[in-house]
Amino acid sequence: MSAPLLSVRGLRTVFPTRRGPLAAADGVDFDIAEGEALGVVGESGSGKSVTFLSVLGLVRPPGKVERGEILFGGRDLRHLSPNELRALRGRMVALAMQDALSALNPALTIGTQIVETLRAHAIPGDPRAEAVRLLTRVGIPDAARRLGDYPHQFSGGMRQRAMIAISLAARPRLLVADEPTTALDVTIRAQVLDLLDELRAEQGLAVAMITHDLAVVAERCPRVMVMYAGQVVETGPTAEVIAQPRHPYTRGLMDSLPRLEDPDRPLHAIPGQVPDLATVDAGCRYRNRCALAVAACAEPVALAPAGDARLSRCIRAAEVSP
Amino acid sequence: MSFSRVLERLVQLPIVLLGVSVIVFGMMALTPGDPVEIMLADQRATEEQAASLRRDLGLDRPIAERFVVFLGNAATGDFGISFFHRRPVFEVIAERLPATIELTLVALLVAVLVAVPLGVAAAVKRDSWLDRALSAISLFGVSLPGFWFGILLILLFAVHLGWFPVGGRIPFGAEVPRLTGFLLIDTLAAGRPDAFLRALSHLALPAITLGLPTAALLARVIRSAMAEVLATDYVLFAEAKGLSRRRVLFLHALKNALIPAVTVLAIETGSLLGGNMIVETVFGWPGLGRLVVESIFARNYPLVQAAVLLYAVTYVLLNFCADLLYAALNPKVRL
Amino acid sequence: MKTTRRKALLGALAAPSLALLPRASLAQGAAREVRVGFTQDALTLDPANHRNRETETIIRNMHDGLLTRDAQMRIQPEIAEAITAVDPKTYDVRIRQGIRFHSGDPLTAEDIAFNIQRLVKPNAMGGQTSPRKSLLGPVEDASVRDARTVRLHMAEPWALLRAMLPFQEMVNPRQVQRVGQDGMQTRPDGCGPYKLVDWRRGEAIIMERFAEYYGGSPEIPVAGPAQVDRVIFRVLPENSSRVAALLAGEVDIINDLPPSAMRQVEASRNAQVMKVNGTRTFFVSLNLAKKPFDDVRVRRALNHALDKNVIISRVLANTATPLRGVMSPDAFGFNPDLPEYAHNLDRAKALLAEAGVAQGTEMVIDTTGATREIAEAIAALLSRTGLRVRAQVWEGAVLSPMWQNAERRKDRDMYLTSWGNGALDPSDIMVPTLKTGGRGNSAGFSNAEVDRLLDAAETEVDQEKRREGYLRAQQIVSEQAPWIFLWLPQDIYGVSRRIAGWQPQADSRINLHRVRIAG
Amino acid sequence: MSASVAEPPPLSPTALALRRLAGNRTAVAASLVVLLFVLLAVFAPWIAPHDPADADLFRRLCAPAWAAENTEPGYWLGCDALGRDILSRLIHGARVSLSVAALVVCIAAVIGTLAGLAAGYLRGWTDTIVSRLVDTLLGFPYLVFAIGLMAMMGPGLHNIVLALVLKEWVFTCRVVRGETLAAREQDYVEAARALGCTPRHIMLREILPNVLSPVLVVATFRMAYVIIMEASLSFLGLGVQPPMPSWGSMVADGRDFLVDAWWVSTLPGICILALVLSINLASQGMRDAFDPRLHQSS
Repeated sequence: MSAPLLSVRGLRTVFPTRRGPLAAADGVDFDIAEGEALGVVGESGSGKSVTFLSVLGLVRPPGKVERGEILFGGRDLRHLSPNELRALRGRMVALAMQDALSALNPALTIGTQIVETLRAHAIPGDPRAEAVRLLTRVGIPDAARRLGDYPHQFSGGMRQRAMIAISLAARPRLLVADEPTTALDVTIRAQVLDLLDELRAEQGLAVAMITHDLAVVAERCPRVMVMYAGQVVETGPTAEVIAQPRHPYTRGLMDSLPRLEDPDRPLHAIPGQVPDLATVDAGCRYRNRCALAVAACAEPVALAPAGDARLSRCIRAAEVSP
Repeated sequence: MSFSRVLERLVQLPIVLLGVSVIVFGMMALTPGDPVEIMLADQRATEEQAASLRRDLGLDRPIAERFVVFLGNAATGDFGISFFHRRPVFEVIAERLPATIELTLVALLVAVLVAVPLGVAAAVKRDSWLDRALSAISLFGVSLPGFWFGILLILLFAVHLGWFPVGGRIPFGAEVPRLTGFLLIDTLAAGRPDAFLRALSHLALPAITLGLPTAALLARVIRSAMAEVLATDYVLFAEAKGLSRRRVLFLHALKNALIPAVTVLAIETGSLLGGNMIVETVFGWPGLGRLVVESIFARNYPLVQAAVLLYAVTYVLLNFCADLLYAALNPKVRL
Repeated sequence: MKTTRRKALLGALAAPSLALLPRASLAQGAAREVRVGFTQDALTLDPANHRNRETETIIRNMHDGLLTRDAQMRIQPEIAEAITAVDPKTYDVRIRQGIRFHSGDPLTAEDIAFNIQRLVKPNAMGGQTSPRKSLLGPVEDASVRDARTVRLHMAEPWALLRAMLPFQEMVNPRQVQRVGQDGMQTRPDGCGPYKLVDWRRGEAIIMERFAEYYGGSPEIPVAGPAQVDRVIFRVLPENSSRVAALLAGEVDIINDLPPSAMRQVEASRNAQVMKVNGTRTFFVSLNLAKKPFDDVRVRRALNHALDKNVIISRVLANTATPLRGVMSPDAFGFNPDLPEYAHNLDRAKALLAEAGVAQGTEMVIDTTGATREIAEAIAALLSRTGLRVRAQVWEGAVLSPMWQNAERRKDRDMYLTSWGNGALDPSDIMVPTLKTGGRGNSAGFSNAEVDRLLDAAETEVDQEKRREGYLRAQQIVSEQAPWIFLWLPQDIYGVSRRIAGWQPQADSRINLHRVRIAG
Repeated sequence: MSASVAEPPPLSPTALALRRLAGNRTAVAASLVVLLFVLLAVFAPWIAPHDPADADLFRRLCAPAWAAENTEPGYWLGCDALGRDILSRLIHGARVSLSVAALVVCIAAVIGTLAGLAAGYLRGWTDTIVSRLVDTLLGFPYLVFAIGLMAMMGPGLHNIVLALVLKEWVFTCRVVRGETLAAREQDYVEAARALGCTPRHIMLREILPNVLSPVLVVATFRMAYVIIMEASLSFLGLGVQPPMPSWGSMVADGRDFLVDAWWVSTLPGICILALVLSINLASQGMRDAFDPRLHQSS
């Protein structure tokens, strides 16, 4: 396999709070290959968004990236000057957000918001024509006329498509999609996900699909990464992880989801709450809710191999029942 | 802002004007002291002379009749004769109005030039020393009594340092033919840059005194609006698109942050126009504000009534503009 | 800041402002120009359509009158060469020849008759009666006797004619036709030494030299057209601005120089202080109709109690002349040997005790904002007798009508006020303020003997007999002491050393007919 | 599973707000300064070193103690144009400013609250009348309104209070009407109406308690404005009658002596600034504590 497009090692992003520094992402390691679609799953507050914001260098002060290596195309983004990082954003790594209505500037037309991206990265060709092409490509009818419209004049689905068009305007190589379809109703959701797959295949685009919806990951992402309390707890090929979870938390996640093929199966919620990240200790952070918890879990647990192309942060990974 | 709201505003104007004219007429009528007495104060006018003057000015008729006559004339734009200048009130006001408008506009300019950069800087560097400094300055701005601050500026910058003239609108050797009554325009129209600078130096201290409280209020509004906008998704998205910091700040963020600021500015213009008599008195500024105060003391009823109606109209219209501007700037609100 | 350093600073203050504005003084040098920092703008430029001293001061430089007054207040001929009495009710005025209006029209006897009629006839001024009608007393008409003579007709003999004519200025009747009554407000056409260039309301009135000026009154030296090219009356109502403008060389003459700023002007190198006895008598009117002021001992006690010299020296910085009576020392018929109420606190307390006025009795001095500081100073000084005296501030528009009406002033105590005497003749001040029922008689003073003397003097032609009557009347008034006699403020002007040929005048006129650039 | 720790008794919203206010150091400091002024005003006669009305022309414009010459022993802040002790007049001046401000703001708050409640709850013609009156008064420039009234009634403390109250009630009324309109739709009002409570009861017992905190916040902000307005009126000569000193008139009196005796005008100005600044700081603290979302009224 060629060198990964994005490789993150030991990423630690901290937010100072009155109760002490809170590590929203603590020791996160993962890779994304060229053109790959990686699913990133976890409850809200598990650090999925913060991780990728750290990659983009968009962590809002007073939060900051304390430690870690972010290699993109071989270069460590943390050593780049602000200008170099800025030139890279949108050109190399792009962001797509959950609700296009809040992601698009209400006071500017869609056309302006596309053209400015093209201009920012000096994309050759007539920006307006390119804008029309992009909008048409994402399936917006009569794109030329719609350039002058404002975001609130688009329907939910159309707006989401427009945003994706804007994100991909500068032909990035990695798209960070932060809950791209959560705000959409089901019918539109499938269309947008299909669009993403088409664009991925067409442009060799890598996608990091951040979602709390396991179904989306199962369907669209060959590989998945599960995060809990700021740490990566399990990664591996999606089918295998679903069939054979190697971490109690992933197991818990599976149990709390209805199954199409077994509709009347009882659902089990995971007891207890996520620990307070400001006061958490070095041991496994899931142990206060884990059925398999033992004394040894209090010791720091590394993300260790657990089978072919599979990693797990649990010393009893093998004993997790399917 | 739906059409019915526009209609409601337009209906509101005559009611407010009627209300204001009733109040000001009542106030003037009930005020003791007889303008004719003041005009003939210590001269040797005979009683008969005073009576004929009272007849000329129509003061001998009962209040109710005078009010009806006043309303009738006001509707047609005739506001009667100014007792002291013995000239149509409209003419006297028209002469003094440009001075007040020019001072108010320059004061607003001062306010905006101070408030926007300060507000944005404080929002960008939240809770920094700059942010705390801004909130301290803006509190000072709102707490300063205008008349005292004006006197202090005169004492410091005009009397002791001599950097600025003490009062008045234009120094000598800088007279220019009156075109619009706005000195900054007339001096330029007359091709006199030196006169323009001298007029500007005369405007400086009064405009700062008048503009500071507005700057304080505006800076605070911009700071909180800007802080709100900077935390939004679309600013994050704009940065994620790789736009330059300047473009993100001044186009994406500021454009949305200015919406509340513009409405505050429109309303402030109304209160500035109506409230600068103190600054005009302290700086000897020949504006409408000072004229109104003098007219109240001299019981020059027609002039006071006309001026107050003028203020009321401007105030209501400016509030109306504030709504229009809010709608125009904010595409989400369909006009 | 130590005073010595303060003086250095002041000297320094004058220097930089001068240095900062070299262009201004240079510009002045080029065009011979005189600027007046004036307290108020003119209300109108039509000499017949106002009752305002400041307006007349400005108008007087563009319009001459039949007679005028020189710096020593002596009445001098101007447009009229001579005025002779044909009989006690008729006077003939011989008109000087060769006088031209600014528009070039020659001045004729018909013009003078028109002016007199415009002033005295009812509704003769554009459908309204001129507010200056009563300043010409019983004069009721004027007719043309020949090309050089106008005859004035009066309803009854009037000794004040010559003293009051300087208050009226002549306009060009053809201008009245051309621009109409409204136009006269802003487009004057007089025959004075300067003609109007521009009137910027509330800011300044700019006049320029009238080359064909007939020269004005020959008795006022160096007759001839004006010796400067431009004169500007600059409106600076704010004391501090006026003073700073003078020190900065922006203006050459300022009126109403506040006493507190005199030291500052004297300390400066480029300006000096000029003072002249005013014509406005200040007094505290006592309400004779109310206890305890009906008792003459109380009134005399109050006069003794007030140490007016400390007010004159400390508050007015020696810019007023103490008075024992009502008349100004410069006026006709002034009585120099009236009894003096010297400051004597014990005498005052004794008189008060004798009159049965209890300690701590409350008394109020009514005043307006303008004279508030003086009123509070007087109240403080009078309180030293054990009375509790305080000042109460009213608006002028409320106060003067109240004190002119016996009914409305019945429960008031004292009233700090003043009365002007522009004609410097007892008839002009004693009749309104001390004759029974006079318009200015706020004290409600009524003395049969004084009334008889004043009435006699009104129609007496022999000046010596008039003087005798007035001396006796002043004697009675001083003994009855209806007022606390105060002082006669001096008009204080700040004058730049740059100009010469001008002096302040008691009637507060600033006539720039003879002014020139010094050196 | 972890037992929940015994929660302290639930605090009433006001108590909670007060605790938040106490946490805000600047607001507390400002409130102390305001308290100091109040004490000065209340105990003025005993604190002031001299009788504020005692004039002696020989002490005219004597310099403050720190000046090198022309000083007068015992008159630390110097004397005014009539030789009266400036320090004593400043202390008594506090009495005028605070009493006017307190009176105006309280009366205006009561009137404004009642009018706002009526307009907000009863709607219909009461609302139109009140709203039109509010619009009209807002359309009237504040200073001209006050000067006109003062000219009508003549200078004096009670006249100033009346003149300012006639305009000030508008600000409380506007806020209360807004809050009442919102409260009217709440369920607890709906419930009260369902229980057959009389409108008067609903307004005074149900809605009023919820409206008090914004009224309090508006009142404190308006207090700062009223103090400046009273000083401005005194500056124009329409203030309280002598010998009662008002900071505004003291500034006006000192205007002609700016060059020689700058302190006569400057010191009262500093007092006005200090009092108004601390009131603003305290009210900002109060607003953040009581009602963070309330936009600071005009």
